[in-house]
Amino acid sequence: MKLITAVIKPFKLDDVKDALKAAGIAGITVGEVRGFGRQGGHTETYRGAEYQIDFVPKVCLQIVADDAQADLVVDTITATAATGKIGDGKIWVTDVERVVRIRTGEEGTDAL
Amino acid sequence: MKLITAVIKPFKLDDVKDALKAAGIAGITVGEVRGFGRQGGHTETYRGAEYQIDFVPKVCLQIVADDAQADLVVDTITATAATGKIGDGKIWVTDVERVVRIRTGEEGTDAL
Amino acid sequence: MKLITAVIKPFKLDDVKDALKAAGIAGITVGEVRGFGRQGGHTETYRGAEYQIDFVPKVCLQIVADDAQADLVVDTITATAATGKIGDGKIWVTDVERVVRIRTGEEGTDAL
Amino acid sequence: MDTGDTAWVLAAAALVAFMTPGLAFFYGGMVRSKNVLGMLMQNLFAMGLVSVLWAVLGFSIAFGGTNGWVGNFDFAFLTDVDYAGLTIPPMAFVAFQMMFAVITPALITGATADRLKFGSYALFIAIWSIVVYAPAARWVFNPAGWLFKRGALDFAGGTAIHINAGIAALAVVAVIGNRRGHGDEAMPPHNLPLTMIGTGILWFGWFGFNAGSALGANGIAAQALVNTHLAAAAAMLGWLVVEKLVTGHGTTLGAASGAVAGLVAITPCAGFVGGASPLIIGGGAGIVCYLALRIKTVLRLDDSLDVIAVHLVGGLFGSIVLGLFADASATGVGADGLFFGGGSELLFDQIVASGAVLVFSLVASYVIALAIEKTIGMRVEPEDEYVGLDRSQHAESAYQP
Amino acid sequence: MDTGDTAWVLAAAALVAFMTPGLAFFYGGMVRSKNVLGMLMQNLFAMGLVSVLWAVLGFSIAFGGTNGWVGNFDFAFLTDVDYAGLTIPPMAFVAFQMMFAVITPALITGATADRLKFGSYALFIAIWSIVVYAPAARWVFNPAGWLFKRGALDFAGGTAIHINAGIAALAVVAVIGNRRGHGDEAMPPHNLPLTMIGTGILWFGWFGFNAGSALGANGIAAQALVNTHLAAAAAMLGWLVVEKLVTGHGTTLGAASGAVAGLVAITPCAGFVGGASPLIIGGGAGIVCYLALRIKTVLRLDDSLDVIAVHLVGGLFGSIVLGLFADASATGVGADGLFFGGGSELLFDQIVASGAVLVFSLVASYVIALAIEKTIGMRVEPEDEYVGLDRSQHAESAYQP
Amino acid sequence: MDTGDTAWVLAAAALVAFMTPGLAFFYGGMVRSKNVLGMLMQNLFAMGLVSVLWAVLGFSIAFGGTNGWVGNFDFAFLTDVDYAGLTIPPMAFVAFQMMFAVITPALITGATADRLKFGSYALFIAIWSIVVYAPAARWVFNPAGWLFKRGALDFAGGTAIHINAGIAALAVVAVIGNRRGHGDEAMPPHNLPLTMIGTGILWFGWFGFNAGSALGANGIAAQALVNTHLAAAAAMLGWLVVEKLVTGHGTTLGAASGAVAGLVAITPCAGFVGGASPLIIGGGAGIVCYLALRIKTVLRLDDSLDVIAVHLVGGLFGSIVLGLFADASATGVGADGLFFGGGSELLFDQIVASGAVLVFSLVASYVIALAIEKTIGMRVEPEDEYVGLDRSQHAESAYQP
Ligand SMILES: Nc1ncnc2c1ncn2[C@@H]1O[C@H](COP(=O)(O)OP(=O)(O)O)[C@@H](O)[C@H]1O
Ligand SMILES: Nc1ncnc2c1ncn2[C@@H]1O[C@H](COP(=O)(O)OP(=O)(O)O)[C@@H](O)[C@H]1O
Ligand SMILES: Nc1ncnc2c1ncn2[C@@H]1O[C@H](COP(=O)(O)OP(=O)(O)O)[C@@H](O)[C@H]1O
Repeated sequence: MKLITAVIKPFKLDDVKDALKAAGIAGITVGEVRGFGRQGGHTETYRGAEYQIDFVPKVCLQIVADDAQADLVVDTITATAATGKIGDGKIWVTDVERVVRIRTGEEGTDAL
Repeated sequence: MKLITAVIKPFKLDDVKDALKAAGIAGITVGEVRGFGRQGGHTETYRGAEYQIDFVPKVCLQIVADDAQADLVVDTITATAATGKIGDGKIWVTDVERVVRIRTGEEGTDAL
Repeated sequence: MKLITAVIKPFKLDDVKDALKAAGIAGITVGEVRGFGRQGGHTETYRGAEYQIDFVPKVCLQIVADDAQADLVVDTITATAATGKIGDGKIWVTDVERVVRIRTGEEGTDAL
Repeated sequence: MDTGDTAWVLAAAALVAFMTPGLAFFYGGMVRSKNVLGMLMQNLFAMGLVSVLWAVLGFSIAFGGTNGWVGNFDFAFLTDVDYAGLTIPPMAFVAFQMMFAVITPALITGATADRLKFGSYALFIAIWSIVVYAPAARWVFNPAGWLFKRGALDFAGGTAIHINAGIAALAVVAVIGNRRGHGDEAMPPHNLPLTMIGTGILWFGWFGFNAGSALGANGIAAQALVNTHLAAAAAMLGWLVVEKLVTGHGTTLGAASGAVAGLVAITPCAGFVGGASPLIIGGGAGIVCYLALRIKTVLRLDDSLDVIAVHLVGGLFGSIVLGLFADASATGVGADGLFFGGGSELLFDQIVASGAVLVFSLVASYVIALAIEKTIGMRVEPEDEYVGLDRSQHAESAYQP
Repeated sequence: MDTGDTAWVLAAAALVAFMTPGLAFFYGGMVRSKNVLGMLMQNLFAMGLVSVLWAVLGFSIAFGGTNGWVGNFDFAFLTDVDYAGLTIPPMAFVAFQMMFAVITPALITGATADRLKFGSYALFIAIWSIVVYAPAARWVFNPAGWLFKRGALDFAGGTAIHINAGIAALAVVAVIGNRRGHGDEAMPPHNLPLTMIGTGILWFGWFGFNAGSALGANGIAAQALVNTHLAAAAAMLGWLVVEKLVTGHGTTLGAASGAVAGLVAITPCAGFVGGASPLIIGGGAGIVCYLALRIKTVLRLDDSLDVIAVHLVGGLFGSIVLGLFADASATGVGADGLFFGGGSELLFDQIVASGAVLVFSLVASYVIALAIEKTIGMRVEPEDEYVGLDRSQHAESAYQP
Repeated sequence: MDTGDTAWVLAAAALVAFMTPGLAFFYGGMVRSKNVLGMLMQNLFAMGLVSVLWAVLGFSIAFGGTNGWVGNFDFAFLTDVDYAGLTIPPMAFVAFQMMFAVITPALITGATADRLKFGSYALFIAIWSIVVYAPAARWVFNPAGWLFKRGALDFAGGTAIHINAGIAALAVVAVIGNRRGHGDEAMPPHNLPLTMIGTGILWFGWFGFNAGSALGANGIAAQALVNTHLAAAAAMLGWLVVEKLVTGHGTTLGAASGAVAGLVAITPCAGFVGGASPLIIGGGAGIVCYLALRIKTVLRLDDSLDVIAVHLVGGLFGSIVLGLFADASATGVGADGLFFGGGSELLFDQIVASGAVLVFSLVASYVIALAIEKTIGMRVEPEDEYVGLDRSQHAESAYQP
């Protein structure tokens, strides 16, 4: 199995979720994060004091998928989450040795 | 070493933490996440407009453990976090090449 | 490629970000987390009722880097994030099979 | 008709009306984030339903006719309302009393937090405000009321509002049981700044609640305003001293709770005491109400947000010590308590009045709650309680990232 | 000069001034977290700019001279202000009216949420408050006003404030278009407790808005206060019943919206009706305004926070049904509506007055908005809209972890 | 005894009491989330401790006896309070003055944010309110006060409250030093909507603060209310214009800060000016106070939330320009300033009064703070400052997910 982690723009979350659902992906775990990359930050001023804010709000998806589905997941996210403007985000894939569904104790592909 | 990632129901966090503590696990890192899986979402209505909310609040635990302890961690979480109702969550295990304790620079098992 | 995950004290985030920027790291993804480790928790009291709070606010950095840079990232974080007091945090490194830049579809080192 | 008196009573009516949203935020900050809208909605809804019922029927039961126990329908729908001895338009009196009728059932929501079906809650406060609140208000506020006639003093509703709501809360909790996970799952307040906003509004509104009960802009109102503020201040200090001794820290929630306990305790005494009495009544209330936090543990009742300790005990404390500190010379009204040469007669009347309202409300509230529980059920389903009232009862969530 | 009347009108001016921050929180909770400061700033800024313009020019246009349509410059900079028939100092009248002038343009911000350049917004409300609000206020509030003279009744500004702002909102939205992502991207309220704080402040302030318009502490003010509270209560129930039937749940946002709709509808009627009328007017408004939520979908206009449904429709409903429920015997002022033996003459005047203000404001607002759009542009750039007004217009973010 | 005057002063006392919670939210939103309860608690606690001390001793020092500098113990515990020339009950005057005594020490908390031990803070405000505030209030408000007698004008406390608290803040910061990480660690406001709630309440309460100081519902109060609102509006615009020029954006926090600066500056002038003066005083204050933000950088003092720029400079500006704009004909009281034919005599008196309060408070506050620092220590331990006051001082956390 593979763990696909994708950091995308927050307003793209619903589109990506729907696309993955359509592609037969059964589950996603999502977290609010802040990202820093080529997309520059911005300055905020409070009472005349300027603050350089480098981090931009992003959303981080974690999807455990079968090896066979891994590429499908990556391609689906890349297609849906891209806006062509800087800061669209990153996807990375890591190998997963073991997956367990807590409710039933099922392991491996059954656990997905 | 192994990284055990577990997505569980928020109200189970204290029980899981106590169980892991009892099992001799020295550290856990926890994040607020939202999950989407077989457990269906729900609809929310604001001023007559219906919103389909697919994501359910979950909690994501990350535990770096020694290879020997990895299975113990997985079994402890599975036993404690299960309620038998849908949406109990998922656990996945990934291999960790290197661990460092920032305070002392210790590496490997000493870093846990 | 490698995924370096670092859990550090929140007030150290800016220092670590600046140090990594200076070391040529192009991107970081950061999440608000709560950690439990040797650093003990504390008690909070509401209307006479005592609550043992074990989790301490931490910040979790995720950096995908080239194999060559991985050690540099780990060392930079260890140097900058350490305060010498308990609770400074943990760093772990996992292998990454594939990285994609969503905007351009570039893969591998070009995606960083 | 005195325009000055009218101006103050109109302003006071607005201040008391503002207290129910204040109570909503006070309680709302103390529950978990998945229940905050459930709590806000229960209090906001009381402003809707109870106001309408009060205009249609409640006011008439409390102030219509001359019977000592229950009014008639003379003033139903507020038609040709008349009320002897007022220097303000009758409608100003109606408005002022209406706001008391609204907040009293809302006080109960603190005890039953996180586990009431909204429909059952609506039915409960509808019945309760007519069957329990209106008669109790008559007994204590209406000169024709049997407790008023017995000589019991209650300037702004220590009995009819705080003891009444406090004991009713205890009764309803006895019927619906404790929150699932109560005792092992940590349920700390989700937003204490929201609770502080509620505290600020309650303290601000309470000036109208107590000083407005003088029904005029006069010396009694001025003394009542000073008494109210000093009692809240002293009670805050009392609560914090005991809290510091017991837990080692004075807490923000403690300061707010102490202030409210002081406001509750001075409510029956506001227009009948003077000098240093408010400091003593307030200080005492702060200490007594903090210690009363244990009652719910002893009774093994999950009075979630301490309505018993703050309102029942605070109201009882204030109503009873009034029998000691009442001083007719302070404001020219009321009577003299034990410490001011009045013997123990007033003290006795105060205990009788408090006891009467307590027993009546305990029984009536229990019966109403049990009836609803046995028919349509008051308690939410376990699954609904787990996902929270915001979602299960109102299909909403309070916060988005 | 009557000190009682003055005390009430000063308190009422403070209450109405508090409503604009209340409106800011009411709307602020309903937008997304990246736009909350944009919304708060637009409302807070109106308290700054419009107050100054009102003192320099606005008051004089509304209340200077004797012309039925537009005032002169007699009272510019509030120099030697005089106003016939007052029992309060002229400056108290100026203060009270000023707070109405401030909140009216602020009401428009609900419709144009998330997409106005701050500079253009400032220019718009500057022009609008002088060219649209001041004349409309003159026509309806000033005894010399041509609508006042025609016999149209508007106790506290149903036409000049709510219909005026509601139709202006529609006009501006027609010019600047919908939010990007409107219809497919979910934009639920980011902080409903903040909206509830706004609701509590609006309800509290509205007692000053309606009962203060009696310009004195008298029976009319008392009846207006009762009418205001009962209409809000009944409208909350009306809205919730329909919402429950249509969507299966009574929502917290619904209860708040219904209450505000009731407050809007009773505004023109407050001092002219009595008995059970406020319950009927409020209940009706709650139902009608909920159903009016569909108008923006039919018109395919992104009136983001429903200013049309709540303020335009609520204002129209209140102003027109006043022609039915007006009862001179209730407060001794106004006239008799159709249901109280007054025939349909008042109803006709009400429709004419509502229509006149509506048409004037629609045209004038559209022209002003179009002029600004075509010159410096009212709508923010797409990128600025995407990052949110907080950052693009004010270089701030509302919340830090 | 005039019921109208009494109604307004009672309402004003409630409004001023509401300002301290308002100040708590104003400051609370500006600190980091780990310190918000520490800030809210310091302000709420002042409502408790200072009110009790004021009743026991403070009022008597400020208004007892006939000495020009310090009062006697005649009115200790508020026993048989009497005050010449009032048309309101003495207790109404006591209540009104008490709320001023409460908010003044609370103003200091903005400068010492995030780093005071709670116990030391409590000790400081206890001593300060008796030793510094009460005498200063006497000098300026009490007709027997030596500054009052010199002819200095201060309608609602520009000197005794804002200059006094502003310079005391500077003194205490000089003793306890800067926040750890000040200058390199970013400490932006954690919840600006909470700050806006505080701004709305402060603006609303300030109508009572300034217009209530007329001690009656009369023309002076009406003019003071208009002056207060226009000065806040003009100051908001002044601040925003300068901010826009310097940083390129008008900010929400800027609009709120400008409004408060205007409210501070008009405080001494409220009942003594008319016409366009409030617009000029407010506009000037907005600009001057924005530029004064640099003072703390020049002095290398971490006045965390700008008490110096807003309250010290705002208070000095208002008190001094009153010597220019005072116009006896505007309200029939006060005197004529330089611009209104009064020569420079009043200007001189204003400068002397401001200077006297400034020097007295600077020295006395520094001594008190130093004494506490050297004995039990005012500054929290580094570890306690790092985890935040909420946890270290009150064992609480403000928010739960
Ligand atoms: N090396 C990295 N490791 C982890 N996250 C990254 C990395 N590079 C970028 N990111 C995440 O992806 C987001 C977008 O990346 P950025 O470089 O700004 O734009 P783009 O990928 O379109 O060039 C960043 O905000 C960050 O959250
Ligand atoms: N393939 C997946 N990848 C990542 N997280 C998942 C995956 N499947 C489920 N989850 C997480 O586990 C939670 C529960 O899973 P769900 O399928 O709803 O119930 P169950 O596992 O009991 O059948 C989800 O809300 C989501 O957070
Ligand atoms: N085994 C672990 N797995 C995941 N996170 C851990 C682990 N051990 C510690 N952490 C994280 O690191 C933080 C600091 O660790 P702790 O043991 O308290 O201090 P130190 O590492 O300095 O001894 C913890 O709060 C937690 O977030």
